[in-house]
Amino acid sequence: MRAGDRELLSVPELDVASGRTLAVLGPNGAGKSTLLRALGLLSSHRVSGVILLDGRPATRPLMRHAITAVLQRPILRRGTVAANVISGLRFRGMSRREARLRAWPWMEALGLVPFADRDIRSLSIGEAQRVSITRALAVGPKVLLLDEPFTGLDSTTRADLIADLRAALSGQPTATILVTHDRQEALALAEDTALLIGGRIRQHGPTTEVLDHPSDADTARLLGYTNLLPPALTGRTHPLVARPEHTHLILDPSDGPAGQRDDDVRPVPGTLRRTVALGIATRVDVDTAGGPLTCLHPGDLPGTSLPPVGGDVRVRVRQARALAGVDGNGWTAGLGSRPSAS
Amino acid sequence: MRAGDRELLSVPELDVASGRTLAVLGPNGAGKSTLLRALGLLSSHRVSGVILLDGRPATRPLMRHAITAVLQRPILRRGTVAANVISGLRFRGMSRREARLRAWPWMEALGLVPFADRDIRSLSIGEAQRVSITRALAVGPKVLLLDEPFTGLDSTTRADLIADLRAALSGQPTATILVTHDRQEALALAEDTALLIGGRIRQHGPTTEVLDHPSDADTARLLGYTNLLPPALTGRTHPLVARPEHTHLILDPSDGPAGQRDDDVRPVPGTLRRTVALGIATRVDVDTAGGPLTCLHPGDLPGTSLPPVGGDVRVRVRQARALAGVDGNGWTAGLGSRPSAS
Amino acid sequence: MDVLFDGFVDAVELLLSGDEDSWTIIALTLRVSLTATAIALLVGLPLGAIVALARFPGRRVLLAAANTGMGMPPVVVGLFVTVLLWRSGPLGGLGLLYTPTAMIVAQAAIATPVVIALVAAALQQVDPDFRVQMQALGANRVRAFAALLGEARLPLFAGTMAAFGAVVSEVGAAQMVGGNLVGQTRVLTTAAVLATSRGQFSLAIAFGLILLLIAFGVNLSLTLVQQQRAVPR
Amino acid sequence: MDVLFDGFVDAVELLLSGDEDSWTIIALTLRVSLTATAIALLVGLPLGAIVALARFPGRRVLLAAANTGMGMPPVVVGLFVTVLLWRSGPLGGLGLLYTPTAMIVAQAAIATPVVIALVAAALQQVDPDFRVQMQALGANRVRAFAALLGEARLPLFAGTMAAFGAVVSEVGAAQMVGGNLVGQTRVLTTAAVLATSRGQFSLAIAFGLILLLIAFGVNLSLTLVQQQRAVPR
Amino acid sequence: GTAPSAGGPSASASAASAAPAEKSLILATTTSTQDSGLLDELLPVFTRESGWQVKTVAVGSGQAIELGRRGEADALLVHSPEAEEKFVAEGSAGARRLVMHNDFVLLGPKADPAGVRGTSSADAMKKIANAEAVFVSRGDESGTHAKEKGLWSQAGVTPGGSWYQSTGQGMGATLRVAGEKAGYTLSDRATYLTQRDSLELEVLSEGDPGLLNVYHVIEMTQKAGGRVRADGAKAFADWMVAPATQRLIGEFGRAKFGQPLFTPDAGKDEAKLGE
Ligand SMILES: Nc1ncnc2c1ncn2[C@@H]1O[C@H](COP(=O)(O)OP(=O)(O)OP(=O)(O)O)[C@@H](O)[C@H]1O
Ligand SMILES: Nc1ncnc2c1ncn2[C@@H]1O[C@H](COP(=O)(O)OP(=O)(O)OP(=O)(O)O)[C@@H](O)[C@H]1O
Ligand SMILES: [Mg+2]
Ligand SMILES: [Mg+2]
Repeated sequence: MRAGDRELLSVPELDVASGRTLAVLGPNGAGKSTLLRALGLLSSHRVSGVILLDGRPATRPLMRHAITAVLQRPILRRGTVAANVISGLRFRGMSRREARLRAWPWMEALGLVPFADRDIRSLSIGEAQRVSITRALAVGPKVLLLDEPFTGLDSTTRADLIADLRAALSGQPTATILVTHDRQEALALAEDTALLIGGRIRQHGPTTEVLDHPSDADTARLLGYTNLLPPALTGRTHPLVARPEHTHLILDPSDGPAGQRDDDVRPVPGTLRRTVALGIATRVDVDTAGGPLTCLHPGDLPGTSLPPVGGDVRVRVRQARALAGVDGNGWTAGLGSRPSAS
Repeated sequence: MRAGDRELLSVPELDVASGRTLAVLGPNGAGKSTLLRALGLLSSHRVSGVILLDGRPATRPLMRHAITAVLQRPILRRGTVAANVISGLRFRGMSRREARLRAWPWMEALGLVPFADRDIRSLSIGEAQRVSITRALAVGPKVLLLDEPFTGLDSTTRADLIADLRAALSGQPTATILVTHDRQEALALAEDTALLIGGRIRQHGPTTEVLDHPSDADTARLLGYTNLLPPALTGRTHPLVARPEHTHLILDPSDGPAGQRDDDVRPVPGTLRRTVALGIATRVDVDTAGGPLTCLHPGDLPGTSLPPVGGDVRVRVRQARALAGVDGNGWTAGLGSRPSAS
Repeated sequence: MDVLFDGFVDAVELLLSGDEDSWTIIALTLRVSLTATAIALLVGLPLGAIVALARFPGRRVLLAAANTGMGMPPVVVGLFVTVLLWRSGPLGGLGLLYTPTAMIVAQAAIATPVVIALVAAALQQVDPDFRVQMQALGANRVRAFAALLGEARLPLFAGTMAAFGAVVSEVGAAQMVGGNLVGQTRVLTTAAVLATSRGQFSLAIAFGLILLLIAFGVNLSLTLVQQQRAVPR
Repeated sequence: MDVLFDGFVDAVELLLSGDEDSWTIIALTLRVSLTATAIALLVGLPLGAIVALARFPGRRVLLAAANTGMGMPPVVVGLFVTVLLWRSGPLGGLGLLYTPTAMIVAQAAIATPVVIALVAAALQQVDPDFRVQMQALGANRVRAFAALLGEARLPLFAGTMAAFGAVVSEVGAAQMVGGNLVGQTRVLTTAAVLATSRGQFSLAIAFGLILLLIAFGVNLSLTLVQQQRAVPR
Repeated sequence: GTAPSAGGPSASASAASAAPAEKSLILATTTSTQDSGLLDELLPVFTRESGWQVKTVAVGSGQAIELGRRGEADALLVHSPEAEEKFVAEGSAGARRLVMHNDFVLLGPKADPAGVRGTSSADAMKKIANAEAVFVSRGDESGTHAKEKGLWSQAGVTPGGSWYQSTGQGMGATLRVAGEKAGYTLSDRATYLTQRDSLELEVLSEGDPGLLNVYHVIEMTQKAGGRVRADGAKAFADWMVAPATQRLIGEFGRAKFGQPLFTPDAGKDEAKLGE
């Protein structure tokens, strides 16, 4: 898939069985939305390759009938909320009355009933997003394409909607593809997950497996294992990755090798770059010989217990995971440059 | 503040000291964006009341000079990323060269450097959001208004940005108002938090306190205490609220009063409405005499251990909090109607 | 200045007197201009949409041509059409010269580029993802296009009004291909010109005022339609 | 049909011969039409912006009036202006009748409603939050407005071209207030009309073709400007 | 084709220096004098000799006289004698002097369905009416239209019905309508000659003394309006009837059409014209 002479996306194969949900995770600009559009034959870019629908190559009319998509931005038609919500059904030739009946439960689920006759121009963005989701869900399509559908929803609505959606989808022959940045959403909704980085699928498999077993530095970073420990630093044969939550400064000098568990790595020396108090947690950025590390300490670290910026510190890493075959290059560059307050 | 003859917002008082950050939390349509615009004198609705800036009533030119806002949707000008990023500084009369210099660290922090000369029409939405944030941060204003700035960013970028922002803001005389749906963001960035519901500020105080001590049913729901236990159900004098994570079915009949802690409530009887498997957790909705309850069990609950839908169950609630002076009415209605799969 | 006042009085008189001639003229003006506008819309809407939405080489040139077409002098259009319809011309056999049909043809030719250019501008202004989202909801090409038109209807109406304004106010082509024959092809503009050349200035102004009244009426109707909900509940 | 061909040949000849007269006519056409368009923009842009952006009672009526103004017959505008500029008229002392200035006035009057209506349509089509966001970045009114114009420049250019097209192709007002004086107020359209009434059809067509050429040139320049980046790096 | 104006460099050169307050006068004239190209020939000479700029407004005779009446024109060159006389009688106009004449011709299709070829004009009109053959009238209160109405009343016919069509336009346009509709029409000879090539019309009746088309120049005075340039008007009128100018008029068109388009008449007795 190309735009001009840039290759945006190169996906050799990807399939979703009906009744199942596939989550697509990837950093900004990975090509998630592009992929979703390509799969729905909605793209205006040049797409090479075939999309199979029920095993047969999909034509636009077939596809149009099968899919509904929630694009990343809520794009509504001028008019009322109700008119928008039923428009997917109306496009499929349903009468207005029937469409309203079909859409009603979803309008209730997303709390849109009091808005039914409101002009869409007066909606808040979260409300517009709800309309956009409702409009797609009301159709009950064969293939449901969701592009970050829950962004902008308040957390209670989001939690309820995830449960409703899961309940609605299970047992239905709907194949769902969910683009998201939120690992929790992927876990809650999707049996399978694909990791998309730079237009390529790096990993694909059952969600729990994929989310916990990054295969290279990029996927590790995507999955929250933002600390990369090259072999030089740890003495292991493979690079290790760890979450900031599991990376801590060794504050008490006596707190040495004691209590070390099996998966622990020997403490890494470095210099403290900055500390940021984040309310419930304190983030400490440390520069090591193998690149920067981020530590996340729960609670407020009292300033006194911390060495000064530039001081020497040691970092303990727990629950690190090994990566097979990776060179840490692009990686270090990716994290290297943060502004030191402007 | 009114639109037509609807009252959108009614806020008696709200202040943010320079150097401090106020988080505004509220459900969709609470009026958060409206409030933010009103504070920045950016609203086209009728606003009555005064906005004080440094203690003096703010005029539009004064305000214009003092604030920068990131609106909820990224609204960019036609042109390149770089041109957009410097436009806030250019509006303030800075030369192009100087503006680029000032904006550069932020462009690096948000990973926009490779995009500098890209036409904004080719950006992904997350990328556009980054441009919008960078553009505002580059200005380094007295008052920073952020309307859900981190939606659409991938989680790694978001975590890094939150740390960068916190580091950049601390020690600066910037007063920041952050609208968000995410309690974690509020905790990480804001000393104070205001809860806005239905256009009114229900609670306002230090973030940790506000987030953990809901004062009424609405704020409880907003803060994730979605289970409301009216006095009739618990025998207490005040209604109680609890998070779904702390609300569980009693699956083992022997699992009775044993291990009951002080803050525990006596088990509540009800009928099971539905179970939803959410990957890492299982959500169980139960109807009780006092309204519906949501239980969230970690892991997959084996179907066999659950009673059938409609069967009698008992629910144990832990870490419940008491609400002072609330009637559970609107509340129950708010949760009552979910579609039973369409 | 008394001429202007007299013109106003004359206009009222013309309208009230129920003078058969002036009503014939008004009716013909409406018939010719509305038909021409309708034809221009019929031709220009799809073309404008193609220019705005499709991607093909030469798109820009076409757009520039349409923009140029807006500057096509009606006199020249009239002359072209006249030459075509002359008895010695290729379409002479139809005997259309000096009939309302000929005027409609000429005025439609004048209005079509206006419609193309303004339709293209109107449609390009809508969110490019709008059509994608409509198709992603199951709309086929036609329905997605209809939804797009509904979305852009404000500037589309402005374009329609511009086209109608261009033809109803135009005199060069109307005069040349219509011939300004009494009771057959005399419209308000040509009547105004005739009144002027007879030195009946206030009558000319009266015709002009009536024309404005008509244009206002048509615009009012269009504005009312425009303000209606496109998506009924 | 040979008339059309002859017209083409004549047009080439007129342009190549370096005939001083035709160049005078072309220069005057450009001067009058461009100046009139510029004035119309100067007047119509702020008015159109107000109609589009401000909120005041009677906004809709004003918009409808502007839309109606697009249908104002040039002949009638010409007559109005003539009556104003008559020696006996209120502005008679200026002695402007039958001068290019008078033509510019009349044509600006014709183009202004076109500009107002199309500017309003263009600006209304931009995201209403755009101006808010610009102000929220510290833009004062003027800068925010400039940014808005940059944002809407595609339809704004289309509107400008429509206005230019309306005046450059117009003949009724040009003839009436200009008088079609050789070397003084003769423009391409009035020259074409004169040629027609002299029976010199191919000459008339030649003038028309030259006019189209000019319109195309102007549109091409505008299109080039339009395609330029508004926000330079 | 030919260039539209024979004005030459003098016209455009002096145009540049023309300031409205200077020696500049407005001439309201009929379209025929401009359409035939006569004024393009004469006016530059006048400007060169007298220093007066002339703004020619070529309009119908009706409008020309109306402009004179309102003081919006300084001199009139028109050919609608009855209306002129009425107008002069109103008193705001100055001298009215005979300048030149040509004649009207009755034109019709070659087939001549009404059979008017060679008949006198009044007879011809009667025949046309009886045959209900298409007759195209200018209907614009011009001199030609006035003459045509005169002929109808001479013939004792009140024209009307679908065969009688009125264009309300100038001579050129009316000729074309008549040509296309294969109808009869009345035209001045000058316009007919200039457009003969593109028309399928022939001269069917000519030479009647009643078919003369007489042009007068009328000076306006300040009585019509305070801003009337009576001096310019007088200079123009005097120049028009001057012998040298009359010679120019007599020569005009001879080269191109083989015959002059106008006959100079200054100083002649109007009643004896055409004899
Ligand atoms: N012109 C209007 N007329 C009526 N209601 C309006 C108008 N404009 C906004 N509203 C309503 O005001 C409420 C507040 O809107 P606002 O955009 O401030 O919500 P919000 O708290 O930012 O929500 P979100 O989380 O979805 O962004 C919404 O319910 C919205 O529908
Ligand atoms: N026409 C284009 N020309 C060049 N690059 C393009 C074009 N369209 C999109 N891109 C680029 O393709 C990449 C993928 O875009 P896409 O919208 O699919 O990202 P995404 O994964 O959905 O990101 P996000 O999380 O921000 O939504 C982005 O880097 C984007 O800038
Ligand atoms: Mg995306
Ligand atoms: Mg909001």
